[in-house]
Amino acid sequence: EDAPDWLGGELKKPLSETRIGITVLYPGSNAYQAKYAETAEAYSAELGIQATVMDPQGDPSTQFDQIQDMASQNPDALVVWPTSQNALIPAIREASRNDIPVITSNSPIGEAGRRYIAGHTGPDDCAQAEQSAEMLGDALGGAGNIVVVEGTPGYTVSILRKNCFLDKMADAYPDIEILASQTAEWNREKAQTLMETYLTQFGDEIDGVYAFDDGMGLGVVSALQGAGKEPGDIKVVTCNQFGEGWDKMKEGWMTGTNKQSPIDDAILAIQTAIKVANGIEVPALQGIETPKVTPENVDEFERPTW
Amino acid sequence: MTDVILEVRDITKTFPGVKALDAVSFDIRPGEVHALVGENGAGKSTLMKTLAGLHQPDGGEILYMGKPITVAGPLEARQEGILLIHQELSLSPELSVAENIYLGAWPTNRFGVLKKRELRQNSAKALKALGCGFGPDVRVGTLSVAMQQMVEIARAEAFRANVVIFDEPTASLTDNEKDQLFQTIRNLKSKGVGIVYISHKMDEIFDITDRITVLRDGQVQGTVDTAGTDLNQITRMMIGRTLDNYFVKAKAEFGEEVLRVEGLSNKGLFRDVSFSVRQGEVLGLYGLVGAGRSEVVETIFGVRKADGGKLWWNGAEIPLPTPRQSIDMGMALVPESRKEQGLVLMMGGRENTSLPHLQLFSSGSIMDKKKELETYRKYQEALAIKTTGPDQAVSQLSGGNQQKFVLAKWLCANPKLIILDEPTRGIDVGSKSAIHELIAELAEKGLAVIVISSEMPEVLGVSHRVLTMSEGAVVAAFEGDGLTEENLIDAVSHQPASVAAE
Amino acid sequence: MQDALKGLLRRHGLIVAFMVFLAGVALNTDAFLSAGNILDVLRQVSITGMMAVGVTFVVLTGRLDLSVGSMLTLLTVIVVDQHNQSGPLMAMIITLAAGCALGAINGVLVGYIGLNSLIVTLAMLSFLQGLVLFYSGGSNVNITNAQDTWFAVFGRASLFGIPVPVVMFLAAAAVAAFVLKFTTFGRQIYGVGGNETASVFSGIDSRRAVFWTYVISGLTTGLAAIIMGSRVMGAQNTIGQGYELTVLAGIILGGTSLLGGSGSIGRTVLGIAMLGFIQNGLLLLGFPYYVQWLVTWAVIIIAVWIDLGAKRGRIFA
Amino acid sequence: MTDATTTSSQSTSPFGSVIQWLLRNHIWVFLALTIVVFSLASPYFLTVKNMSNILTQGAFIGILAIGMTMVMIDGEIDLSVGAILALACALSIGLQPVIGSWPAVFVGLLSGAALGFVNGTLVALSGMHSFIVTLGALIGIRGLVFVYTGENALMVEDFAYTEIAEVYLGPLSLTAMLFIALALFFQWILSSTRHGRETYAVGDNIEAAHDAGINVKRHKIINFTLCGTLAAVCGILLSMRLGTAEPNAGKVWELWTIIAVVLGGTRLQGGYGSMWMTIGGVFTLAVLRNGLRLLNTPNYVELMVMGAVLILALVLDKALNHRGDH
Ligand SMILES: Nc1ncnc2c1ncn2[C@@H]1O[C@H](COP(=O)(O)OP(=O)(O)OP(=O)(O)O)[C@@H](O)[C@H]1O
Ligand SMILES: Nc1ncnc2c1ncn2[C@@H]1O[C@H](COP(=O)(O)OP(=O)(O)OP(=O)(O)O)[C@@H](O)[C@H]1O
Ligand SMILES: [Mg+2]
Ligand SMILES: [Mg+2]
Repeated sequence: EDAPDWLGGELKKPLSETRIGITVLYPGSNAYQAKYAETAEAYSAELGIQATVMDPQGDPSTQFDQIQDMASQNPDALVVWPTSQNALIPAIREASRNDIPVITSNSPIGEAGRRYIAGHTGPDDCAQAEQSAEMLGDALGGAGNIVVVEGTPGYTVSILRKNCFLDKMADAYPDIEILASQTAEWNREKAQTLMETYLTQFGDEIDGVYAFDDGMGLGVVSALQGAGKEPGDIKVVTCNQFGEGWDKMKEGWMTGTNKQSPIDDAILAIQTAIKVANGIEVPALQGIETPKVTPENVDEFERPTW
Repeated sequence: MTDVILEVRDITKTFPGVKALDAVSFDIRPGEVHALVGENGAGKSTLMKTLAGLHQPDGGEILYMGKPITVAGPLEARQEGILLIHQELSLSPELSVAENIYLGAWPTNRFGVLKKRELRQNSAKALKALGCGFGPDVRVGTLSVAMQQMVEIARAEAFRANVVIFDEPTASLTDNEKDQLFQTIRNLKSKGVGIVYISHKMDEIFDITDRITVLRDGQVQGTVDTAGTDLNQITRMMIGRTLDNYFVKAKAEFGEEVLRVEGLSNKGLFRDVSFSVRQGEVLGLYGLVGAGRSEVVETIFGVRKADGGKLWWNGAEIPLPTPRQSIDMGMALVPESRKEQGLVLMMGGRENTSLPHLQLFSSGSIMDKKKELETYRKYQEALAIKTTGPDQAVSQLSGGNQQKFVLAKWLCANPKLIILDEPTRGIDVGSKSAIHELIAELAEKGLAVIVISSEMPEVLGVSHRVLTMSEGAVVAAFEGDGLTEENLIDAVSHQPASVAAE
Repeated sequence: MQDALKGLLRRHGLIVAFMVFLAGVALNTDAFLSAGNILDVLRQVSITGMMAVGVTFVVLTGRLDLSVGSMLTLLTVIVVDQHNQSGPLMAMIITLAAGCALGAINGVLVGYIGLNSLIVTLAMLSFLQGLVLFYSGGSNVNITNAQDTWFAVFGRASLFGIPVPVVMFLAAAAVAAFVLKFTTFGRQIYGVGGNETASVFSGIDSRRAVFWTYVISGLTTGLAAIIMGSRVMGAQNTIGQGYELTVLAGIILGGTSLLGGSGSIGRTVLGIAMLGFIQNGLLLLGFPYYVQWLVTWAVIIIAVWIDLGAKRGRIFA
Repeated sequence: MTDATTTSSQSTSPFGSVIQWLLRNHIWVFLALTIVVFSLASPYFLTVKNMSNILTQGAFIGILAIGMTMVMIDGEIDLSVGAILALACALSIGLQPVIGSWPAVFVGLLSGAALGFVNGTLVALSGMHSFIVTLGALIGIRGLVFVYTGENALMVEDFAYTEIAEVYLGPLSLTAMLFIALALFFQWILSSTRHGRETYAVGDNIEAAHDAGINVKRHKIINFTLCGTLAAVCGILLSMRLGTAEPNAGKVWELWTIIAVVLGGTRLQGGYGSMWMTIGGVFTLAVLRNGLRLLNTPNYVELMVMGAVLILALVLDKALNHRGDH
């Protein structure tokens, strides 16, 4: 069988005999993850490999079980989108001790687990959060009051998108004050409720909003619309643009976000997994692009299908 | 050894709204069977529960072997040697016989580990002493009611009790089982155990007891030697009058047949029951508890499914109805258990009264509260029910007043047939005779009435005709001059060949 | 005077405590008792409130419905998806019908077959979560023409200055209160919850009554899904997760007994509103989000205990 | 054996008593059936490695289920076990830098016992239904977890901690061994100690138990405390497994636990059940989840199958045992 171009090496066994296990954060919870899971399945089918895609529903302990169950079937490689930075290290350690190469995708695993993985692929959540801080800081001209709408606390993504944003803000925009920061649990309706409360609480003091993802950003925009605000009155910055967010940006409601493609993300992960399955060296870290998206350049991007 | 094991002096116990015991004094001698009689609610069970540590008295003292004691709890009472065998079975069906005998007082080592062998052996010994036909390892839930009763009695043996209190022990026993129980009681008695025997069955009282104490409204009416008294004296002490002028019988003017049942059967409960009842007639159903009378009427009414049988209503054969259909036809069932089957306790009298006939108090499904209230008032006055208002939760009312609301709820739709299952259970003397008068009045108005009662005088007093049931079958029917105590007792105990039920 | 106060506390202790809480927050933040904020809170609780109205029927019969959260998710996904496919009107009809049908399944299992309601609705919770993922294929759904659909009315518009979802919630509560208080069906519900055996002896078909309470619960969940879909103009596969607990907490807080037979829609509205104001008040005071959970814990225990203690005339059991 | 589960049969023929036994323990038939089905469906199912996984994975819900069984036989319910687990997990990791590993584990254990005690005391003193009390606790204790962790996942400093639970005896992990040992121990408690028999007596007929002098309140407090403690044990084992304390750990596990216990056949209204049944229920659930994963069934199928199986179990139970309840 011919090795695909991207492989960069020889196939040890035919693709049709290659077995990969994939466990994705929580495809039920947002469009990005759903698209990722969908792509993973479609791309695996296209390549003709045997892939198992699992959904731990955001529960690290369930994901732990899934890694164990998949490892017991001796797959050629495992792809893990970790629900938790550290909780899966023992499971990954166990797999790697059984000579099953593991790559992590999308979210990195904690320091202590790095030596058990063959590589990491995916966007850099921290960089995205910093980008968001920059976009928001610049849009406000370096001064003003903002509120933050957080994801469900405790998860890797939430932690990175919070800490990196706050650090960047503190460093680069000391005159921007954070009035409040609360969770909306990745839930669009709860984000709307939270923003309504912020508006009551701070009224016109709010100049900008940072939401951890576009889904919650949309909830924020709904609240702004409900409060009779005009597009651009309050700058809304998020991470990771969705299709609807793209529309809202064109309407002027969104001030900044970044493009992150679940398709690229999933494909890169699977390609990397096939590489390690065939014993081909991969870089420790392979990123996917997450360019800033702002009203100025939004037309250069296609409307996301997720 | 004193000549008194246990003495109660001036014990008083008040529940919210009820003075259950009013300066009660009472004593138990070794080797005697002391009867405690009185109407429902007289305070018998309360007095005994006080002795057994389940209630703490408000005043007075208890002397045990001549020394004042406080019975802190049921466990203490049992360890002292005072054992109460409850009116309602007090067993855990999922546990074994042995574990039930020693319920809560299992033999254990210091760490609370059961000494299973000791438990089994001691229980087996106790069971053997009673001549029980089952072993200590059987799960109590699989035993018959009588066998379960024996498990409770085995506690007396197991705990070497000095005082054993039987609270209506024969309520669910057959004659054979009763004989066996009496043998047990005589055994205990010969060992010098003091026995308190509570029962509503006078024949038993005169059969087995040595002394009788009568309670009425929480007060002792007196203690007499069984040998020196008779039924009339005891009854008078209990209710303040003799029974002759106590019951009112409706005029015997009968109309059309309202209900006829043929061959009604319900597997395991009763079989082949046939009878009929006419307008203006009061039909009594007499039998010992467990004879299956309640099940028969519940099946006719439709809350139970029948296995077979035919039903005629006003002369036309109809399929066995659902409760809704029964009510709509004009049948009413005043059930046996007022708290479980009769009333929604947290509702007021008004809502309880209208519950079976919501369609009569509504137009287009919307309640007509005015009409509801009017009806409530009518019956509240007619039956002289004491309440603070139409919405006072019936749970707060006395038993008699509760029972009157059960009656009100069925009378307000003018039924053609009313079935009363133990209508006077737990009801005070005044109300009781009021209900008897009401029964007569209803019959004279042309209703067909079926009365179930375990009280023989009541059945004899109110009925024109009495069917006796035993073990799920109608065994005899009596009317006119045949309505005598001897006949009824004979019928339920000896089961003579079936007399024609018409 | 003192007696009057005692009586007031005993009968309306919950309301009094709530007023004290409101006053406390209001003293610390101006915004709290503004009309705008009050309407905001009411709008926010209108979804859980709507569901709670239906679930109250179930609880009054002495049963539980833990499936409403998952059902809300499914129905929101359905209403949004159908909106794109069949238009707003059909979408709403389909959603309400689906809600009733799902309720009917619960109703048959609990009412007619007589299975334990806790376990049945727990099983349903899991089953419906699966069904959502199956229906949506895992992805989010959005209303494509969000700008120009009249469907937006339910989540976003106002009627005489009062948000439409609040109007819907209060209207549903009023209808439900009327049904419970003034109709024969309502009387049957209280009868079955208060004493099922006695109700059966009174000719009430308790199985049928229980069945219909679940249908009602499904219906109000359908209405809640319409508000949700319209408010969010989209749906996530997790959007109703955990709502069953909020709904139940509100009902319990109101003082409706889980054993059935006592409670009312008014109490449920009060309980749900209290949860909303507590959450809002704590946020306005700047407490972290999860502190409201601690407060909810305390409030539930204290409120229910007081209620129970007042009923039995004694604090301790 | 003379415990409540096995003294049922009054029937005379050995065949009849086998049927009797099966009716009261149908979970084992169910478990055997699922094992057969999955063995035929997946070549990976009946491997030592996979069996070992099932035992370990089941053990977590299993340990919660032990406490839940005690509480449920009492006629009560504890919805707060998932939250208690999370707090114990967080404390046993979060306190390690301050007081060292084992003291931290001990504090975690204590926290579970204390919260269980609080639940039990509230139930006993207030007379509120335990559903309400523990629903409140489920919400509130999760709040405590977030307060303590400051919303972050706490990580152990020394990953050697995660090796503690990695002890294997053949295919049995330490966790699985602990579960089985605890289950057997509590089965012994139930069948052979005063407290165990009280548990049945209280759940079966609380009036009779009270009238027999059993201190029902104290008894219930003890069982809730046990349940809380076991939840903490589960949390600590989870902390060893994951090396991390997630503030969201154990979310909805109370539901899985209740499902496992009820699946086993323990009666929700109390008075009837055993650890044997719970072990059966726990492993049936674990086998189902594991088997469906091995068959690569989509997540939604797993959720739907779980719901359907549970209802099926209820219907079967109803049909077989004619136990009326609503
Ligand atoms: N726990 C209680 N709380 C309130 N009232 C009670 C309680 N127990 C008994 N009573 C009341 O005390 C009175 C005496 O009741 P008790 O049970 O002692 O009667 P009894 O003589 O045993 O009647 P019966 O023949 O029906 O068994 C009744 O009015 C009863 O309603
Ligand atoms: N206390 C009891 N506990 C359990 N089962 C009982 C009890 N009493 C009777 N039974 C059973 O119920 C069946 C019918 O009893 P039921 O009480 O309905 O008879 P009854 O003639 O109506 O007596 P009563 O109305 O005086 O109680 C019998 O088979 C009997 O074994
Ligand atoms: Mg009595
Ligand atoms: Mg009867």
